[in-house]
Amino acid sequence: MPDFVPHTREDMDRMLKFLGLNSTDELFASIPAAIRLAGGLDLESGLSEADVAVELATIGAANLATGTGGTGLVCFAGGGAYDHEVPAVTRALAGRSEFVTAYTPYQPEVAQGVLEALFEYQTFISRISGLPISNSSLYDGSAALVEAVNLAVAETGSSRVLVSTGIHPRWRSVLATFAKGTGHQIEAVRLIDGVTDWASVTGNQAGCVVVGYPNYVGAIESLASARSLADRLGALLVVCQDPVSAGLLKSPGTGGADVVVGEAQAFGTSLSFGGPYLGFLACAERLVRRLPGRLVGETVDLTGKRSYVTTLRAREQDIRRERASSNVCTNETLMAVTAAIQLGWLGTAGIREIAIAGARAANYARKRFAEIPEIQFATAAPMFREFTLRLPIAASETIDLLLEEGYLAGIALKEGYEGTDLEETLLLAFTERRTKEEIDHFVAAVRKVAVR
Amino acid sequence: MPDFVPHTREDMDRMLKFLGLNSTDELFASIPAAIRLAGGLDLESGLSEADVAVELATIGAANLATGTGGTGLVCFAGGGAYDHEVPAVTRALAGRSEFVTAYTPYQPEVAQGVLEALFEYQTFISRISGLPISNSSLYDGSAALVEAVNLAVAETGSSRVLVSTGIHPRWRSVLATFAKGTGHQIEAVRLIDGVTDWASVTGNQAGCVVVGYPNYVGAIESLASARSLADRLGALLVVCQDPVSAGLLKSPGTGGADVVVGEAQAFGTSLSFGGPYLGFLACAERLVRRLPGRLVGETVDLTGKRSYVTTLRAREQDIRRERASSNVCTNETLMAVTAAIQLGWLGTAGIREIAIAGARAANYARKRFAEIPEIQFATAAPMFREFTLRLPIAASETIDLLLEEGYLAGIALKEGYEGTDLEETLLLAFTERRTKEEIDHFVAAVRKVAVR
Amino acid sequence: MTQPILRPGAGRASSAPLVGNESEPTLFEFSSPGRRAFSLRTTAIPALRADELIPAEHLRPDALELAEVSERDLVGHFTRLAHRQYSVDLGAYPLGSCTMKYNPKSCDEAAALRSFASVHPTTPVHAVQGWLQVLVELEEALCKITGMAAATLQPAAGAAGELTGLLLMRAYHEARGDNRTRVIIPDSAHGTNPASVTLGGYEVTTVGSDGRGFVNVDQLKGALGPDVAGIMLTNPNTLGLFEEDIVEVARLVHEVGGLLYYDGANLNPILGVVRPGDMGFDIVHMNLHKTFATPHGGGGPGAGPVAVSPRLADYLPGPRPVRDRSGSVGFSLELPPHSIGRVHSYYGNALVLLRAWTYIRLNGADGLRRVADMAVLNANWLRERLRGVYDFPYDRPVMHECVISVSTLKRTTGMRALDVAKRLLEFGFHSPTVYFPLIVDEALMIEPTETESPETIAALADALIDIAREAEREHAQGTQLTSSHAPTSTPVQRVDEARAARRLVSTYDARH
Amino acid sequence: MTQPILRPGAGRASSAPLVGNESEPTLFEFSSPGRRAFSLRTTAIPALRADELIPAEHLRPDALELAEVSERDLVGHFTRLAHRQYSVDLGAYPLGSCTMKYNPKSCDEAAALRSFASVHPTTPVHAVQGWLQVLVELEEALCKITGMAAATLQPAAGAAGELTGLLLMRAYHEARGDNRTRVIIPDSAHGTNPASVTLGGYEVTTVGSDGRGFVNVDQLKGALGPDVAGIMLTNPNTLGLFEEDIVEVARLVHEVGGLLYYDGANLNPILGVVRPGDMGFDIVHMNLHKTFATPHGGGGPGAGPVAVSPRLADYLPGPRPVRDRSGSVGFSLELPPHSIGRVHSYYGNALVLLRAWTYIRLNGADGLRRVADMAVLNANWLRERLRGVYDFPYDRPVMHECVISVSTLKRTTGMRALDVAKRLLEFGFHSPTVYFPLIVDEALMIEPTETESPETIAALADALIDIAREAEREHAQGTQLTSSHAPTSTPVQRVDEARAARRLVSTYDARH
Ligand SMILES: Cc1ncc(COP(=O)(O)O)c(C=O)c1O
Ligand SMILES: Cc1ncc(COP(=O)(O)O)c(C=O)c1O
Repeated sequence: MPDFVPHTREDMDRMLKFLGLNSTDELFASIPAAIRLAGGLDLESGLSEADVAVELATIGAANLATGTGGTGLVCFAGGGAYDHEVPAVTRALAGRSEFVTAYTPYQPEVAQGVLEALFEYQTFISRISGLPISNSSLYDGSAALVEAVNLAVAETGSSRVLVSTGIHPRWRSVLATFAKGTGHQIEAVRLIDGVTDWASVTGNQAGCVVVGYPNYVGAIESLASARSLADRLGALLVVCQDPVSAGLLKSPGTGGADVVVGEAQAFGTSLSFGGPYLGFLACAERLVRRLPGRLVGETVDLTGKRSYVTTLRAREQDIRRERASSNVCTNETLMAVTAAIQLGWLGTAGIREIAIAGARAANYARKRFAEIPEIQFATAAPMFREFTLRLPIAASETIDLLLEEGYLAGIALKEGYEGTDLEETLLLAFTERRTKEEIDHFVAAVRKVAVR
Repeated sequence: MPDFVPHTREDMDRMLKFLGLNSTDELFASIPAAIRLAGGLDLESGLSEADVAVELATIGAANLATGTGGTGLVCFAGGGAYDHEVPAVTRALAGRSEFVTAYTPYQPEVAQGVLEALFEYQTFISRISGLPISNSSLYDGSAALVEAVNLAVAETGSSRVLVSTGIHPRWRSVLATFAKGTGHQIEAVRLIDGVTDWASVTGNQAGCVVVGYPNYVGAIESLASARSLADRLGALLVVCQDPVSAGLLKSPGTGGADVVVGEAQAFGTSLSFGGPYLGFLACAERLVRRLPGRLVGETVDLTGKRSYVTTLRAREQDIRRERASSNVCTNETLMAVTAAIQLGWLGTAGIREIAIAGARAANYARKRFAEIPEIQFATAAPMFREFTLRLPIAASETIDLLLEEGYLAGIALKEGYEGTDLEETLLLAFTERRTKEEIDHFVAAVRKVAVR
Repeated sequence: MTQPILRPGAGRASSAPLVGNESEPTLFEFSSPGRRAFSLRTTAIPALRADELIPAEHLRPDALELAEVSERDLVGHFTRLAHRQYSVDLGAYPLGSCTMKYNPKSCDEAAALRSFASVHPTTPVHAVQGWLQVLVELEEALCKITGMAAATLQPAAGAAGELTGLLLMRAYHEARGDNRTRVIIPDSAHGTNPASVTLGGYEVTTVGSDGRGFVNVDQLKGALGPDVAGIMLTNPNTLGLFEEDIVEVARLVHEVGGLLYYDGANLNPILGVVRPGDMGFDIVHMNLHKTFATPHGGGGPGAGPVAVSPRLADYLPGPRPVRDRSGSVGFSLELPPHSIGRVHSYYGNALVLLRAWTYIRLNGADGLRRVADMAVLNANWLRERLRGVYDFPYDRPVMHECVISVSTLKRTTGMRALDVAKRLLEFGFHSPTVYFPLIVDEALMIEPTETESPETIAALADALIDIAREAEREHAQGTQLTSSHAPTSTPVQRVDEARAARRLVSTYDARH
Repeated sequence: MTQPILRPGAGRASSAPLVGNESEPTLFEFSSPGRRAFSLRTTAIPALRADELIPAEHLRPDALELAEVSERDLVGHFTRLAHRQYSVDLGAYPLGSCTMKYNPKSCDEAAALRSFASVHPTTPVHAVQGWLQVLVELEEALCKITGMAAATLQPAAGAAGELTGLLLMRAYHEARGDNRTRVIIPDSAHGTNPASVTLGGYEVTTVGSDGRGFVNVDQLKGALGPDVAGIMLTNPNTLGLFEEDIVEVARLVHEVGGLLYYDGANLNPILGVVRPGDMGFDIVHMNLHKTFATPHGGGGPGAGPVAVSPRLADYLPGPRPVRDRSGSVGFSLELPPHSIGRVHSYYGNALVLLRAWTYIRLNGADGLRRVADMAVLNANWLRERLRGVYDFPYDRPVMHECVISVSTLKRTTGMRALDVAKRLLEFGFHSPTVYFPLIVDEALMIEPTETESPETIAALADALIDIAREAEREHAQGTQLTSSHAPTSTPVQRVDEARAARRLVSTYDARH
């Protein structure tokens, strides 16, 4: 068993003696004997690092990981979790122990590294969202959405929340769960041909309107119509953005969003079985005092040297307690630093390149699928890099069958689409990592299993 | 194609203009036109990082790497290249870019990191070898042997070199190659039952006597007899030590060695298909001015603060040129730093533990093999953690057959043992990474393929 | 030292922190049009123009400008930033309530394993049996450690765990038609507790501490009633003291039908010693990123699983990984009958959970108990060395951390807790947590953790003593306290926090 | 800054370089009996005692004492050491003749691939086809780059390559019964060249340089004769100048039956521009660790392949990987008919070779040519900015590096090349190579490499100019030169080299 505790027997004895104690048990004298654990934990004994590595290799072999031809499943699944390129340089820099083993930058004098990286992250997110203020991370896309809705409700005083069904169905689930505490009234607004039917909304007030851009089923929604609905209802417009799309599409900020949130796993974080990911949240200047989470600001030190520090701290739970704008404390800083590195790697040309490469791959695949008469597209709305297919067999069955062919063949729409025409359609996503050869073989494989 | 050169078109133009040039071709005006390469290099175009990663994964799949059950070949091969435990901490620390991307510590003011780590490495090697002086690395075991022999010849003035056949056969080959330049007369001294037959040596002078400890075929040689031969011949005693054995065996320094050399790959360096490895060389105090390679010494800075610096530099090629003690310049510093980390991880208890674990595994396997009447041991000499088997079929065939069973079944003795009774015997090596289960299955597999 | 005479443009080059204390320019200042670091796979897909792919009205008219730097400058920049960042790997980090222990490097390698890290979260259940095994085994281990019946691994951090726990409390009461409105919290509680209570739709009732530093049981009795949904307690509390009346407190809360919530953010001192379940708690959240080997990453990620007693198990978030009962696969997903729903898009912060699994496997029962023993020994040993130098507001043996006060020194010398913290940086240690818990004046909350050696703890104590003596000496001499303007040897000196808030510049674009 | 008052014992704790400039104690000073970091596999092998395994007379009587530290202290120690170490990743490193370029991080990942890194070197040929493919393809690429016929990848560094090349030279001559005794080397040669010549069993004949900085052809003619085995040249030479008379030199040497050896340690400037083979060279060694993406590792490892013209191919070390002609496997091993034998135990520094293969794949023909173009552009641009400030001893356009001199400044101000180098550290740059080549007085040999941006080069030039101006100003004012005792802001100041040699302490044990 490895021992991560340095104390030798002599150390222990010497220290106990200094404290006037005879045993470590006496350290716990303040704990009533009746409730102390007799007999120790019911866990196995510790194993060596090598033993655990062998064990993990065995357990890991029972997972089908994504990869490129031969090395893993070729991934056509997305839905907020994308198979993007992560270069060695991102791994090397984000893995530096100074970033990995630091705490929240409470002492700016010795935390300029993390602070400046977060300042850069905030700048990137501000540009991507088209809004001037970005916090320095939230848990993931769903958490960012929840925070945005809380912010909007607090700002408008109205707890009516209109959520497009084009929002990630699991994020809608999470929103519904937390609404049980806050008491927000969440109303789902249906999709017609992949696009939100805002016209179906009645009433004349609301706290916020939430739309996806592009939405979960791949369609590029009109922000203008969401904006005018929000205006009519006195609501804030919250846009859930696929941040990769910003390489090609107008930014939600210019489209009238008050708050932009989303999942930024695409920027340097591995698929990770769903976490840790990176929620981002940007907002208009006037909303900054309601911003959830940490915010880094530029300032100077005693000598006038440029420095960074967490700022507007009075919003936060440790100071404002029950009246804080959010309860968030630990966030996803390391992923935000990772994103800053990855966005630095991509740069101006790279973000456009991965955006257009995804769009081209989707466009190419769509043309190939269009050649198969038995397969239909579930929507005709303009898309960015995702689309949905209606197949002769259920989407979930298709996915199971294609695992054996070496593909993660997308996501079967179910949860959140029960009873709609999208149920059991197959949502496909494309990134710059998909090649023509992979797509050609994939289309053939889909035909083989689904068209019988 | 990735571009590791930062210059933009505008940068280039601006810089060329400053130089009064119109094109980059003009930078090369001093190269006679007749010999300039027309048409560029006959190589393919560059590929992206991702493309190359995919290609390397494919090429790598054509290698059978070592590993533990299921993940690779279970390794019973040694012969200077051992499958020892390398913990995550060694990889993490030795991989720090400050160590990896530094040059030789020419400016000690900004190189205390590498210098202090090498000082620690030298201390470790000195204790392992039992001699007071260690240099800060050589290419590998064979290079260290060559340097030791050169040192001994220079010191004694005699170029007669007596080398036990128990020395690594490939190191003997390398020694023979370089002797063509130096003109040393290398004489091989035969083994009898695995142990050097020093009695067969005639004559009354020599420059050095070279013995393995333990030797290549696993036997623990008597240093006393080698020492008395050296004394008789006025030669230096050079011992090739398996440094792992120092956890259990007497150090060669106390056994009378003047110079101790060896391969220290065992301390934190992966098998690496044979390189880069780590040659070490330690010597007696009186020989320090003949020491090949860099040496780090302790000193103080202007303010009296403890500091480290490369020292006795006048031995080296950049200062002494054709009269230098060696031509070595670039060495294996990163592996020496790795070894310092790994030896820090092992510590006093760990070095003993890996030594005895290897010895126990070898002992256990030997007992298991002893149960198979068709299999004999090639020598009866006391062993540390390696021994040789004589099988009903050739060792090389055994190895080929066992690859398919998931084993790297040792090394077939050929080169360097032609015509001896050891030819086509199987040399097996054991480390702390071999389990009882692996050995049991291995013995059964050997019986299956070799005893028919 | 003589300051090198750097020209303005030189900031764009490679000023290294090792050999100077210049600011590191932002990535944007390194940017030069056309420079690039990225390269992508060769796909052979037809290179259609953007307007052939997407209707022109959706396309952005301009480029999205990020930064244009070479891989070399990217590496130089972030390496130099890293050299401006203190971290556990560099030295002791005794931030109270943060458990900044050393985390084994093998856990980093576990989290980097491709067979875990490259798995898409929607991969069908039968293709992620390895992952589900890890999650189920971790849940089981956490239940054994806390003495609870079942757990959810979904919450992404402690605060998310708290809110999840409060929603479980709410679901439990609502299921019995019981509409309760208040949750009790002691005044020493961590800030996330009251913030979570509000988000859980409850009102906070604060109870004070008694002279011993424990929940004031009399005040508690007064605060309890049929409208109390529950109480949130940290035990050991944020003073580092074990709530000795816990059994009584549990009885009182349960008597009025309330539930007991255990803020287990700092589980270090109770590992194998005592279990929240045995204290009477119904709900426990844990910060795996403190106790179980996830380095803090400069502020995250974390993982805040919530374990519950049997009567709350049916409300847990779901779907959740379980040992399959059908027998066709080893592990499957199950939605608890009265689940409150999802609190995370997928399974929680999976790679953090994998680290925790690995850490528990490495340590085992004995190792975890040793963590508790030495964490508590270190804290008490450190504290005892400071006796007579700093104030001990609640002077009792502590658990994993101690809270001392600079009150007297402030009165006698003018030195504040903040000054001590800042001065300590120059001795090569990170500062303790300052001004928390709120009930201690000029508080320094020190958590040495079990991974620091006695030599390190002794040096830390010596440094704190030196700082006190220095202030006394300087005050006696009538000179300005060194600590009042420390640190001066750090990459930057004390920063102007007020200015940062007054003139908010939170992006590079806002700078101009 | 005010120095923190550290007690002696505090050195054992976590003093961090970020926040102080204390020495870092050695690992031995952190050692405490019984502490440990290691853990090993559970093997279930009977735990016999040492004397049951090995005859007692061979067993050491005492324990081999290394150090006894926790994993935490190990990490703290080496992380703090790393923070005392300048590196390319931190900033520009313009050491002449060392090609301290930035190396792509993807090459690090290539070298860490288990399918390459975990292969035992004695694994049978048919089970290492991937490795052999890489080696053969690399050999082919290097031959194309140098214009040679075949190569050995065995030599572990440049110096080993030189000696290998000289043994090839010897074998070639000896095969023709031709016993030659001398090898010619210019006075500007790198120190390894003469040292290797001696080890190759030859005598060194030095020829001087002419006024242009080139090999003095007249002297060369005088030195040539039938006893000359060959000449070793660096081209561009160590002044950074291309030997314009190379074709004539080659003719002269070949005329007397000698061979031309090309020291290709610095191949950067000729990639895709000109090939040693086309210049008339017979033998070329390359330093893959300079040109082809192996970071220097603080002094190694490297790889020094040697490529040769057709007439020398049969003498190459072996066995060597080749494309198999039998067809049963793709690649096999072959011993050249007149092989000089092994110069390395296995295949050379294989993981370094894999990095080089990767780097060449990434760059391709165009990328490599761009390396040459920008390496040369940077060197010339830098040099031109320094005109008038430093001396230009051989004032001609240079290739990848330039050698300037501090001669005049030394005369006028007293500042030496060493002072400039030391002062430059405080500007955030590593120093150039000093006092080499030997034929230039007060030499600074500067190689910016292609991976540094113009902004960085400009800042470097500015710093060098500032240093000169500072010295002039200070000299005029009659004050002590700042550069004469620089650097003062580094982890240590100028060290006492004489003392290190006088009182040799090269191990911790020698300290006492
Ligand atoms: C006592 C206590 N409770 C709750 C939390 C909140 O946990 P987290 O930061 O993971 O949200 C913390 C950590 O900061 C804490 O120390
Ligand atoms: C010109 C020249 N030749 C030879 C060498 C020797 O190469 P190595 O250090 O790899 O032995 C070097 C490198 O230092 C060099 O610069």
